[in-house]
Amino acid sequence: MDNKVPQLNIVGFLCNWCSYAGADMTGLGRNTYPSNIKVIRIPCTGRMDPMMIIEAFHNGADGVLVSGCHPGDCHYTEGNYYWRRRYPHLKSLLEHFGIDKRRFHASWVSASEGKKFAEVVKKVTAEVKDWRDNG
Amino acid sequence: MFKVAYFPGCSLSSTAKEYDVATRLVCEDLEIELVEVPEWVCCGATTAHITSELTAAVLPARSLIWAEKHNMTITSPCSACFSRLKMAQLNLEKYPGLKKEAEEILGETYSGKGEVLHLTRVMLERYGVDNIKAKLKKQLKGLKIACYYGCLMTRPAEVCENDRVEDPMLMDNLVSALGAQAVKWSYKTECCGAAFSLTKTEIVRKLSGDILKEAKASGAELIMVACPLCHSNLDARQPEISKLLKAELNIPVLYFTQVIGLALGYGYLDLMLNKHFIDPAPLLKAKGIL
Amino acid sequence: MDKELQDLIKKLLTEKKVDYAIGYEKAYDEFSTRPAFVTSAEDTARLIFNKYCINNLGLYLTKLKKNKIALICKGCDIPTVRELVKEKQFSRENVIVIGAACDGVLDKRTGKQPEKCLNCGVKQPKGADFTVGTAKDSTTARNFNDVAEFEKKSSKEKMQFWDRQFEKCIRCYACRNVCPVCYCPDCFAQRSMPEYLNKNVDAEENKMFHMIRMQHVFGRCTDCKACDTACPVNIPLTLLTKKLAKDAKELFNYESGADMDARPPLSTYDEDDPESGIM
Amino acid sequence: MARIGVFVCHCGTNIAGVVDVTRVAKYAGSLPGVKVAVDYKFMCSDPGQNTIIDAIKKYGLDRLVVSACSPRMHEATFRRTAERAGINPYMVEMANIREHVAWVHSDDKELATQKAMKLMEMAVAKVRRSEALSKMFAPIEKRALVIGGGIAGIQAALDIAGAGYKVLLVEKEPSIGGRMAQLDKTFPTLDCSACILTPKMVAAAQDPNITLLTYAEVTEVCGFVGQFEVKIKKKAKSVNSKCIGCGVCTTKCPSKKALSEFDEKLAPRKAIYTPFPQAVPNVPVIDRTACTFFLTGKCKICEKVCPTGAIDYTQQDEFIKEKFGAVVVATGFDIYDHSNYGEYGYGEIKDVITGLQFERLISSTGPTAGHVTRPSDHREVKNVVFIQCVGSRDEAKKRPYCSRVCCMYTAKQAMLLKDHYPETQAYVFYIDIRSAGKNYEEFVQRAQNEYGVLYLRGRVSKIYERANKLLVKGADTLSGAQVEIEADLVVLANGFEPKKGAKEFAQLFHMSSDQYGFYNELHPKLAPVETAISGVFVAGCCQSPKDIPDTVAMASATAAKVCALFAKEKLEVEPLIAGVNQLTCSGCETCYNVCPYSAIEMKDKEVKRGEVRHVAEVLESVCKGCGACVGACYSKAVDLKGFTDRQVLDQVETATAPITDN
Amino acid sequence: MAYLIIKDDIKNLLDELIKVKAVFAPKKDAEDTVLFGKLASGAEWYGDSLLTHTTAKDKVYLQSETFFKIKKDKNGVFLEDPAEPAETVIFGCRPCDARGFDIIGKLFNWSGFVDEYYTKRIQKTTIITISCEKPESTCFCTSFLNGSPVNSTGSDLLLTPLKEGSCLAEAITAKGEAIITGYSRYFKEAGAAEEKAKIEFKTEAEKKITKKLDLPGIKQKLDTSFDSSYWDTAHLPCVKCGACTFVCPTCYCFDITEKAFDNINSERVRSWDTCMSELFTRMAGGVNPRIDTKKRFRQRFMHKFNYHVDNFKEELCTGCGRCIKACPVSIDIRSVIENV
Repeated sequence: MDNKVPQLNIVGFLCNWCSYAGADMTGLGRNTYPSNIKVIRIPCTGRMDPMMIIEAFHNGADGVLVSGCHPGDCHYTEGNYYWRRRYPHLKSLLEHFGIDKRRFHASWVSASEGKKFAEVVKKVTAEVKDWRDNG
Repeated sequence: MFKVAYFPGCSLSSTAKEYDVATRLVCEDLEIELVEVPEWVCCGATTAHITSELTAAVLPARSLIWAEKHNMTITSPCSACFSRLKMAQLNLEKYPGLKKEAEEILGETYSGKGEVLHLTRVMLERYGVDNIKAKLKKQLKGLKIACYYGCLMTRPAEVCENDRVEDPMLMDNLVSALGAQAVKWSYKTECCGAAFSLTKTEIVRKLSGDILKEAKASGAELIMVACPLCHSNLDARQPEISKLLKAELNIPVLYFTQVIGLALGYGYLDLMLNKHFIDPAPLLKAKGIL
Repeated sequence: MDKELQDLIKKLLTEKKVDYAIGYEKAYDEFSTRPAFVTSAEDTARLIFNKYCINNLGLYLTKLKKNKIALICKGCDIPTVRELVKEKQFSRENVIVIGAACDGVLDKRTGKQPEKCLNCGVKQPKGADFTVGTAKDSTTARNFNDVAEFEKKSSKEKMQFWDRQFEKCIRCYACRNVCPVCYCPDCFAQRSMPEYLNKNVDAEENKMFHMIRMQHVFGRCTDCKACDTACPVNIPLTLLTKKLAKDAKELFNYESGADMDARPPLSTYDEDDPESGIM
Repeated sequence: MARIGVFVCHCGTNIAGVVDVTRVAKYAGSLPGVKVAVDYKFMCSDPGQNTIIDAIKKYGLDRLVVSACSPRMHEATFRRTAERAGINPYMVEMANIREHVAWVHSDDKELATQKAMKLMEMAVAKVRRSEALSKMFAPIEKRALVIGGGIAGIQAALDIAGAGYKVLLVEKEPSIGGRMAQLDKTFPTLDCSACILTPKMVAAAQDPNITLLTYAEVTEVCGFVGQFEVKIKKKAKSVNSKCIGCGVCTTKCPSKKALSEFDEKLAPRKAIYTPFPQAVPNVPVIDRTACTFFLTGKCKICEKVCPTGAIDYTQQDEFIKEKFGAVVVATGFDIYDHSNYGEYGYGEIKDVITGLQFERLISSTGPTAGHVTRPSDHREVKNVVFIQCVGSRDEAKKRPYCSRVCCMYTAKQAMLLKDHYPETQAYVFYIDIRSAGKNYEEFVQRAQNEYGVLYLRGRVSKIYERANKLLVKGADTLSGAQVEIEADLVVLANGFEPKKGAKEFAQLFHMSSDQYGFYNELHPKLAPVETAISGVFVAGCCQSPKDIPDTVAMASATAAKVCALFAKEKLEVEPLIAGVNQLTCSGCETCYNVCPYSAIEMKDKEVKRGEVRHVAEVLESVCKGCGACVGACYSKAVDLKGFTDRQVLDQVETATAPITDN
Repeated sequence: MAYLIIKDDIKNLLDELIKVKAVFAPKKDAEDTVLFGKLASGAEWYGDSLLTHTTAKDKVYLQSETFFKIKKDKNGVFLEDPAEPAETVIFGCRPCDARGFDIIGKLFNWSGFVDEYYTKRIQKTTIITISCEKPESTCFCTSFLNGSPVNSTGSDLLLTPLKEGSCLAEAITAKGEAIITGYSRYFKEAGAAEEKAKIEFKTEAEKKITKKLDLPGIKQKLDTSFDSSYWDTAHLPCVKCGACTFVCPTCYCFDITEKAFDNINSERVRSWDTCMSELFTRMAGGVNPRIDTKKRFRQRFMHKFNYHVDNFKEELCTGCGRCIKACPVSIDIRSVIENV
């Protein structure tokens, strides 16, 4: 997709050990992606308090992405397993409140998956844009 | 009443007629109802499965669907038929496109849930050796039997679900239950050369010869089989193999249902033992079974 | 039934098995009842149980943690007790649960039965220490049809629906304060560092309060409807609590307050949990 | 009010080529609390760092934001810079405008610049909420626990003891020595295994710093690095300390039912026994499952013959609890059980034996006193077939890994066979020869060229039992021919697998294991002997199959790690950990349940005057700062230093607000 | 001078008023909640319920009132005043609601202090009250001085429904007078018969209010019962939410907060607060004189029926009974103070 999608605000929460490093890898490989995502570094997806995501939408974020280590690869062994349970619940609850499912995403990106991170961001941005454009 | 869908296959109405006769006799005694799949068609062995994936799936699918619809396990006494039925079931599950095509041709849908088992597993596992034992009329004391399983009812291992693929014990356990002695030997699943049965008979003679030789060496007086193809190679070719080996083998080859039949008290002609090239009568008489 | 109840409690109080008995008494008119706290045997005469006893008294367990309590519970209130014991808010030995058979209660605001009484499978209480009265359980199982119906709306319609609801909200926190599992010593809503929630009362801020509250009670809310009944402006919170129950069931096969041994869905995991569309 | 300095790095043209760094710096200057904002070519260079230090002094800064590369790259650098200038190192945040902006948004410089400004602003928002944190210290119990008395455990214990620290060496079996004691010779030097191992065993027994605890098992572990509390079960030996190891009891014991574990079940052993003559300690134990007295209530011969009255039938299992600062796990391996190899006879053919059984057969201390005979009929052997990769490199048996030593020990065994019986012929079926190691390849070559061992590249399809012989059928893929060998004995090169119960044992320490059960090291390259549990180290084959030199090296490495830990006065703990505000804690135990490190303790505590509540507390030296508790706490009573709710919320708020750059 | 207005004309009057002012009147929504809402047409007015679920208090004394906004642009940081309040009509409140404005009004203009935000709004607001025909079991306005279903305190215009499908309209203040003169086509002069009908209406309505409190006696009791053990148990059922205070026409407590400055804007806001909340009296540093729930519960009744009487010679209560209905655990303010 086009990397230039102005006026969309996406907050990305990336775990320090895999996805943040993966996003660094995206840079090292000079893969490009839309600039709408603003990354907040967190130690682990287990740290991801659903409140933070609700606050992000409340503050006007158009989309939120949370990304962590693949299951089994968590630096802290279990954090992403907890996140993998919080995510479907929160997504369903947010959808119930009218926050479209296209606005909230999660992914597993390892430290070596720079390309995947770019793909994920492109996909998320496209979904959020689709929500914005087509309701 | 124990009820299964019965797919006899072509051999059982021709070269292995005695297998069919003995099987039906024995099952009636054991109160196993064999419901013959109506208007069954060729299982596709020998040619279909190496020439057309679709034909190989559609042919058995017809019978599979019938059994599934009537909520029955489908069984075949023939290892080749069993193998084709089972492989077709697995392929239809594995390849949705194939399944769709097959369903279109047959005009019916197939869920793939029905069970496909070789007759040995139906009788010896599901019905159970112990239940057979309870109905026996006599013990086949003193008879040394080598059980020969061959390839199609044991391989591929994950398809046949046999955890001792290299050394199956199913028929061996039956032999013990019948009061006979199962010899321990290592050629239970060797190749008999069936695929070359008509084209390269010298290979068949070599391979089947090895099996017969080994059986003899391990002390067996009789070979028990559960496949018409194995049978024809070991029995019908035995005279020429003997000639080749320059040794008189003279070891009768019986179907496992025939052996059960003996223990159930059936006679020589009931079980069509006269149809074998190597006549088992002398041996069985010597052991006091006939 | 009242007599039986009073006698039972009289006995428990006389035998000093409990310090408090919490039940219901008549409130300002014949259509209303209120929680009654009884400490002496002589005082038990005011205890009643009828179809206006809508409150979930399990709420008071967290407020009288150190006492021994006899608690009158409808079948639908008992999961609350279990949940609170599970969350270590109260020790089970300290509470004697007196189940009151119930044929459904009436909402004083509407005079109608609340949604939870339809298809109720616990009219005859289950898991109580003593049970008073008998009632016949509904034979049809509870369903989530109303929530499923709401889920069919587009996200825009849902948003509009809730915006209209939370426009009404006056943030009196009645919903939170009657909620048995909202026992936090210091609710996020009143923190200032960080200020999770602005004191400003407007539809957006109100909605966020409810979103976060719902998230916090997920897997803990027993869908007892206390918040729904408490709302002075009739916001249909049941649509949210029932959604939580539905999600807990569908996503994690979990039912709050049902099984003492089941771990709350968000504080456990299974290595084989589904990926739920995570990219 | 915060005094923040913002430093924007060009990174040569890496950043400046895409991002308008001066605009970023200018925007930074307009943010509240920012006292100075500058850009510079290379912020991480010495002059770059000096710019920062000068600015800190000049403007009295108390917090820094460095807009440069990834914090994973240089956060530590700039923390040290801050420390050098007298600022708390945790008052530094980085905005990643290289990897996350310049390198990925080079297609639109305007958008890239705007994003860089935003990320910088988010970092400013975060640092504004940063708190000064200091490293914490915890006491260290300077005593090590080594679990497993094989060569790895012995070596680790000796090295740690050599540095002057006390060690408790725990071994499950009645003697230390482990697998190495079972071996006859070792490759590639063919020196006698016992000759090089026994001195080490004796040294361990005699070292004043080492306490041996044999016939004992670890049953419970709590605590954390520096302060492990370990419960150990001393199994009842039924022989007390009066024993002088004379061995009369063993000789006289009439029971011969049990099979010797040490001899790989090739020979019987007595009910009262030492595993092997050189056992350390040389004290026998009674196997109560085999002892006639324990089974029938009659016998007591050993008691009668014992000259010192050391037999004690009433002895009970005893539990001791001790404290350790560090633990070395060296629990070893098991040999792959080939009973699910149907083609090799389901483990039912007597003359198909494991490599380790062959070691016992050819060992002069073995059951046949070094005579290689067939277990079935004790006939001497002529043709021996070795089959490699049994339970290794075999996808179908769920053992796809290489066990690393089998190629070598097969070559060794083939050579030993030829040494002992020059008239024999050894055949080796192999997939590949893996002989990476000093003098290893030469060793294998020697086996082939000097000893005439016949190497056949292929798998064995089946072993047929013939009268007195084994017919081995296989393929020689190099010649393309089918091979049939009439063998007297088949020796399988069984691979290594984790010790039985390895996963359960790992759970004692909360260690993680791989899919097979081998313990996971912290980092496959850079932390190969550490585990995810600090203070717990792994050595030897419990981590992965390896040979003796690698095992010994690894053991010494763990010893070095233990000594490095003990050399410190106190334990330094990273302060980026969780903390509980007990005033707001509701005591629901959610955090306690989710913590992967058991770093939360539940306590009844007076949180306010007169108010005792059940609340959570973080064990500071155990917490790793993952934040699972923070994500799970609905009372918002737990927070994570360095990633507090305030910091994250302010970042979120800033991320979603428009840029007011004019 | 009293006038008559036909009930059908009331809707027309509302339609006219909407054109020039913001008109708030009871509206019913899909959940059967009746609240004061801004009318788009007279037809939206729902006149069939006695009391709205919440009062009209929030139309004058906003639940969240922005004092000023803080803004930042390239010229620096500056303050921005909120928009001036619009001309407003509160239509269809009850005498107890209207009286609430009178009571709060005194507080916001007390001992020389004038609260400009409240005053500005109340000055621009016309309150049109409708007398209560069918008081409910929770009503107890007659316990108060001059309290009655037809009391006009706090109203600008009082409408009393009479039997013949018309209402008696009495202007109480100049603002009320202005409505009658401004829209005189809907009003005609009333006669003595109607005046008499109103007296009958009053007696009938008052008869329906059975509960009458001895307020002076209660005040006396409260004076000496601060330390009474009564409070130890009386507070137990209370869940300490703020429903009672937020639906009360007289509760006025507030909190002033400032939104964190996010580098672009912020604001200072006054929001309603409630004495039931633990946060209400928590001070910087954490000390809280009313930390325990008993003290907070006691405060509400003491304030309303004791302290406020000391200062203003009237109770901080109009007897509307909303708190009784709104209370999730059905606590009855009347029995709480009577049983002290």
